[in-house]
Amino acid sequence: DVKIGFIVKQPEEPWFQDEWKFADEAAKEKGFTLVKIGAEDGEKVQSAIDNLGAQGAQGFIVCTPDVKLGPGIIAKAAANDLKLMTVDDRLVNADGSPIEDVPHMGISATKIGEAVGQTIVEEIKKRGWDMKDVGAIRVSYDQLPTAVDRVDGALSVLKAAGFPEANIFDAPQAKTDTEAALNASTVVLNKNAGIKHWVAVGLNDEAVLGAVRATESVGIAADSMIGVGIGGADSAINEFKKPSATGFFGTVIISPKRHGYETALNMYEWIANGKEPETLILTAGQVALRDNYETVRKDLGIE
Amino acid sequence: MQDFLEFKAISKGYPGVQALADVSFSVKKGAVHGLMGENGAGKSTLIRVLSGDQSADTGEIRIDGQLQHYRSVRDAFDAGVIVIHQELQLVPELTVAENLWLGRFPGKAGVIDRSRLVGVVKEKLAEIGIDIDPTAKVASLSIGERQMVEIAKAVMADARVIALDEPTSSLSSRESEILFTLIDRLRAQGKVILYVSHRLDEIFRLCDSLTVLRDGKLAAHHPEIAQITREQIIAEMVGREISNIWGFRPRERGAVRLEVKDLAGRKLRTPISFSVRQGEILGFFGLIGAGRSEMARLVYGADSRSQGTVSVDGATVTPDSPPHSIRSGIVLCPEDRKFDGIVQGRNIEENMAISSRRHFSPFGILQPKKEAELADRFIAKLRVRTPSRKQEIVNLSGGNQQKVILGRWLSEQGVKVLIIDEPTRGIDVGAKSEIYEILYELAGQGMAIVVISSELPEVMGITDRIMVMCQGRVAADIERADFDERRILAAALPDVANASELPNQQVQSR
Amino acid sequence: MTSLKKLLLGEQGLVVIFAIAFAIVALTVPNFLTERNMLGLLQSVVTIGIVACTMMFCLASRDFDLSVGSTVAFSGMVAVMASNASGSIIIGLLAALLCGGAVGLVNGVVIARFRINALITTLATMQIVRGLALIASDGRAVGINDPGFYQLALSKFLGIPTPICVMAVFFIIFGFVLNRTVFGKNTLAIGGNPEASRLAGVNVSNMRIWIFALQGLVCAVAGVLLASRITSGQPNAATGLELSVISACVLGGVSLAGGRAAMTGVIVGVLIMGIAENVMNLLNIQAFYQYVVRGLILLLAVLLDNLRSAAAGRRT
Amino acid sequence: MTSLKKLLLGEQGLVVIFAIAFAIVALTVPNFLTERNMLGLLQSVVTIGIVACTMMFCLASRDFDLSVGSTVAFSGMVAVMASNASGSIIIGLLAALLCGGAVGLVNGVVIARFRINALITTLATMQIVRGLALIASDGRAVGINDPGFYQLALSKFLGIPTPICVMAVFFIIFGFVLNRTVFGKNTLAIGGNPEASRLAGVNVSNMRIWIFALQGLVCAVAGVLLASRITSGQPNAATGLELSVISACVLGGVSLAGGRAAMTGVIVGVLIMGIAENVMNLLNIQAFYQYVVRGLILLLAVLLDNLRSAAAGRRT
Ligand SMILES: Nc1ncnc2c1ncn2[C@@H]1O[C@H](COP(=O)(O)OP(=O)(O)OP(=O)(O)O)[C@@H](O)[C@H]1O
Ligand SMILES: Nc1ncnc2c1ncn2[C@@H]1O[C@H](COP(=O)(O)OP(=O)(O)OP(=O)(O)O)[C@@H](O)[C@H]1O
Ligand SMILES: [Mg+2]
Ligand SMILES: [Mg+2]
Repeated sequence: DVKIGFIVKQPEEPWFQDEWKFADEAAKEKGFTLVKIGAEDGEKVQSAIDNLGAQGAQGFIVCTPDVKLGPGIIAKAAANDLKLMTVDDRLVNADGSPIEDVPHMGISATKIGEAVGQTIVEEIKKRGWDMKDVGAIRVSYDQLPTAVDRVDGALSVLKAAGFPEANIFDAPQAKTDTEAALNASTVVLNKNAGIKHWVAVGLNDEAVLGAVRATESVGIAADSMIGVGIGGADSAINEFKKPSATGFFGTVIISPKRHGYETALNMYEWIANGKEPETLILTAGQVALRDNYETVRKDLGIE
Repeated sequence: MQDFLEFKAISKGYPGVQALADVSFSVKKGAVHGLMGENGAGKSTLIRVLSGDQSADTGEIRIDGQLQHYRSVRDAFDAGVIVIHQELQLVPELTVAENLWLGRFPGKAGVIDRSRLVGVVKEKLAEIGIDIDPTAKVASLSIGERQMVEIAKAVMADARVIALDEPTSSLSSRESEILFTLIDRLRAQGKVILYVSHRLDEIFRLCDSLTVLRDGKLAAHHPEIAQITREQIIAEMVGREISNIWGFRPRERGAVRLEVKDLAGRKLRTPISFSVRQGEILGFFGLIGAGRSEMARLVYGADSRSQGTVSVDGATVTPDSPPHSIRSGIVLCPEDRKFDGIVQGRNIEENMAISSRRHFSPFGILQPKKEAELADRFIAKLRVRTPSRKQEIVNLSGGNQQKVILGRWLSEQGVKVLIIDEPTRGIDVGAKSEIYEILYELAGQGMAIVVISSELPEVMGITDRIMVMCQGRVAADIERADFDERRILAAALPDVANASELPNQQVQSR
Repeated sequence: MTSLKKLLLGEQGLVVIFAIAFAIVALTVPNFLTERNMLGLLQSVVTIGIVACTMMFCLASRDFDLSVGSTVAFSGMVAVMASNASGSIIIGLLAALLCGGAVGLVNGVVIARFRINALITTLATMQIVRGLALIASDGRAVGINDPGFYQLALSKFLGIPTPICVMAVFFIIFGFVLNRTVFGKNTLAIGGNPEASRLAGVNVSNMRIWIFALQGLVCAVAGVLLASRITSGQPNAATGLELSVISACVLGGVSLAGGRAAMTGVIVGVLIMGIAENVMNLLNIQAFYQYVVRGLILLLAVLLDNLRSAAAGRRT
Repeated sequence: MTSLKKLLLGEQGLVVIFAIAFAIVALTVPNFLTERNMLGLLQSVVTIGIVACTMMFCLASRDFDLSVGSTVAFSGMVAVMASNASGSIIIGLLAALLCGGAVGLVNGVVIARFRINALITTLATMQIVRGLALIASDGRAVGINDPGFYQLALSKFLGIPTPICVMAVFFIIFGFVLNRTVFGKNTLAIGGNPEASRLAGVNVSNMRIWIFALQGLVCAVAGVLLASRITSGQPNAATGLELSVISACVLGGVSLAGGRAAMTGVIVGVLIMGIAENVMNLLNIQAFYQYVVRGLILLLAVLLDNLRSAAAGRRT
């Protein structure tokens, strides 16, 4: 019988919970065993792979805590005679070039960021704000490369649309939770009390939410704030469900369904029927707003 | 008068030790009852059982005819029992007043009544003649003062039974007198007092009746103290006769070994100079707070010096730190065994070998056999009562701990100067004479020995020369031929008129 | 000693040093001393400040609590879920207090009755409680249905946001409890010398249980306020809170060896932590350098305090 | 006492309990007792195991080191960057040892000479060193150029992967140092009573500096092995390592109050941590429940050990 491992970097995150959930669906359909392991750092990934090998799994899918772990993961997988696929984040070599021969399904962090930026730019124009009067909060968590790529992607679109660089303010989070983002954003808002309109970008929904909460606490009205998050899980949906609109304007939903279900299925096919998966599948994020998030989610096959 | 406090067939065992075995005796109301015995005989254990801190394996306690079933210290307190333990039980971070009220703070609804807190303590301290500020933090007091605070606990609560476990071991004669007057007063009020001490003088001075314990068993019970002699008690305790505890033997004195010149430090501002010859035993006497321990710590380098030099056999010891002193041949056996002496969590063997092991550990690698030999030798020599050398030191009785610390320094090699601060604090008569023997032997080999003691008979009994300290200065330097109790005491007592003119008063700087 | 030196090195030395540092920052950092920034700063330390009140007791009694972060997250979750389910904010609040208190009680009982090392026990409950929070919510943030709940954090009292007021009230209450009540003195006594306290008839194990239970309750309050501020219960909230709170306390002169604590010190410690973050963000210091600066400030603050107590000749 | 009871509650009780638990796990959990799994398990505890060796000394001398995780990450980074730059693995190794040792030395000097609380000092260096690692690498992992570097981790000695051998050698060395050398005995003495040890001629502050410096060096070794295993230097590696290592030590009977430590205990503690993780993954326990189980195992292990020492009548 077939046994497939699914290793993710942040098991507590709703995103990975969903990936696992959809992978489980595939397992039920095809009747294979799915072993889910959380591995927060390089060392844990190593032991997780050993563990899978010991259990007699034939292959595994991994979302690595760091793309530079590539050579190590490949070596470990080979040592344990396991087939390897990656999801979300693509492995790279020591020199930073992607490792092409490991099948990968993912979405580029920069692309997601750009979708965020695009949404914000459009909404600024719609509201008729002058870019010079708008401040941007960059809720940053720079020790996480994905976070840097996402945020920079968003800001590059803003800048290209003529957003003045001087109006972008860094709000470094000490941790990746809402409270930290809230505290950091509050400082930015208080430092620039003169600016009336704000936009916010961040690593995920929680980070942008922090910025939105900060505007509320200093008394900036919801229609003077455009926050666009990334993720589209419950944190974002809770915002949309609130009786009146908040500064949390929208979110870029990325679908855990394909990432979870399809990768698991492909791995199964590879093991059971020797059908090699495509080496690169890129999925897209979709923007969801307060009034259309339910349809977007249905489109993506979530719920 | 009837028996007020009764112990019936009390037994208590620890792993490897039967601390108490079938002990029964009783004490009358309004009596001070002495409790004696060698180190480890079970005195403190009996008192702990009385205080509710430990429960006896078998046996019962009756107070005023009533059987006591207490399970905690609190229950014992409610039954009218208060105990002053052998080791100081104070919280250094709290004030004197707070320590005295601890466990039963005055006030309503959990809010402390601060005026009563300080007021009552002030009254009681004044009443018994203790001059300590109730709002001072205990951490800022000297050991002697702490002991007085501990004793003040006895009068804070209105207890029926008061037990004192070696209360005078860190007191000098003046403070002891205060305690004795206090005990006389309590006796007059009809309290029952259990009094543990190794000092026979005190026992005869205070007690109405006496019990002697030996190896956890009742060795003798004397309802009337007037009918027995010292020799009899010693024999009952130790199981052999000791005719003369001091056993002083004069020796040849050689060249100067230890030379201290103009030594001063933060707690001892007046510079001190003295020297000790080979084979000489020099005594330091003084009241509590006279600065003897501070002097010793400065010589040893335990505290840093502000000026002065120390030299051994003409070679100056630098810098001033314990490892350097030890290498130059100076060792110090400290006075406060709990904080400066024993290493908790370690066994007897390790506590003894801690310093001397470097002599027989090539490249820092231990030789367990040699350590074991050393430990066994000194356990036997100092008569340490323990099931084995592997016993953790905290499980030893107070006096036995002191012996282990002594063993640590007596086993050190290449010692030229031995400074012992209160060498026999809490040590039984039998072991005391052994220790004096060892001191004479070491001196006979040419060592220079400095003995600090608050017991006048002891300093007069074993030293060749006495330096009397008073308020941080040397007040007198007396040769054995001129020893005179009154002269020594007079020198030790601060002259109030002169003292106010002194630039640096230890007492005020506190 | 000159009088300046006396002031600096005296009992209130930390406060004086802090006041000087505050004045320097206020004069040199633009936008620092504005009403908005001050309120923002105070709001950012609400969680740390509230939890530090009871952590002070915990440390003063020679204990240690690593589970506070998890408890804050868990009770925040419970408050949101219970109030969503029942439709009543009060019930949500009570449920949170109940859960927080229960966690604290379990900590206390395990530590005091079964005599298990506090570090290990609270490290274990830290994980267990975080696990429960994740299980209860399936790892997802839970939104608040009743807008009245987030008014808790947005409402003001005399112009000052409610969370800040709550923190101030806690400071006052626990300052009083520490210095003026039997509970406070017994806590210090237990920390200073557990053996002596026991022999004096203080019920040491009950005291410890109470302190932990109180800590749990206070964490619940902090958790409810946090949930209200971020308008949702988040199972991942407040990670690492324990170390921040303990640092704030130690900065404020609370001794890890027990027996020494003062409310003013803890307040100053909490503020130092908040100001450091705030100023670094105001000055736009890069994220990676912030780590270094944070560490240096921590070192500097204790170093100053140590110089002070060394000069005061206090035995440590 | 029957002889079974004696065995369980004796000095080696923890080891016996562990052996029983191991046997049960081996019999009930499929795939557990295979050579592959055993080697995988041992590799997974290499970092914790190596660092625990010196952490044991640190705790035994009544100190505390929170900076180990950062130091491991930092020295791993340094090793990779230096060997990439110089083209020589040896130079990378030396650079890592130098940096690790330097961090430890700074900790030691600040703690022992300036008498600053160890918790705060190492909390500060933990942040500073993590910051340095992030600054040096700009927050991104640095790949290894020379494949010889990852051979370090992949190579085998007598069929056993080198990292495991290194760990075993460390266990033996430090076990010997603790029990059979003056250094070890002095460490324990300092932990038991620092003042008494000082008066007994132990150079307490030098000893503490040495212990911290040693800890830094050992962290560097762990960092190099880790970098080699994960084939890159990662500035975010080994976060939270400090708590795992301290838990493993405390589980193994090392007293946080100082003065008590044993190498066998620490090894058992490390293995318990590793086995718990391993078995949970083998049994496919859900991530959220893993938190709870991890906490419960921690509690259970100390509880058992406590029952043992209570029965042995040891005074705590
Ligand atoms: N917790 C314990 N564990 C093991 N043995 C103990 C413990 N407490 C006391 N003992 C032993 O019980 C015996 C009696 O001790 P105790 O303290 O009562 O002696 P003591 O008569 O007070 O002696 P001293 O004059 O030295 O104070 C000693 O042998 C001691 O080692
Ligand atoms: N903890 C302390 N803090 C500040 N000063 C102290 C402290 N302990 C002692 N002193 C000072 O040192 C002086 C001497 O103290 P101490 O009572 O130990 O003297 P001593 O001569 O050794 O007496 P004894 O040996 O009988 O205890 C005191 O007068 C006091 O001023
Ligand atoms: Mg005794
Ligand atoms: Mg003295």
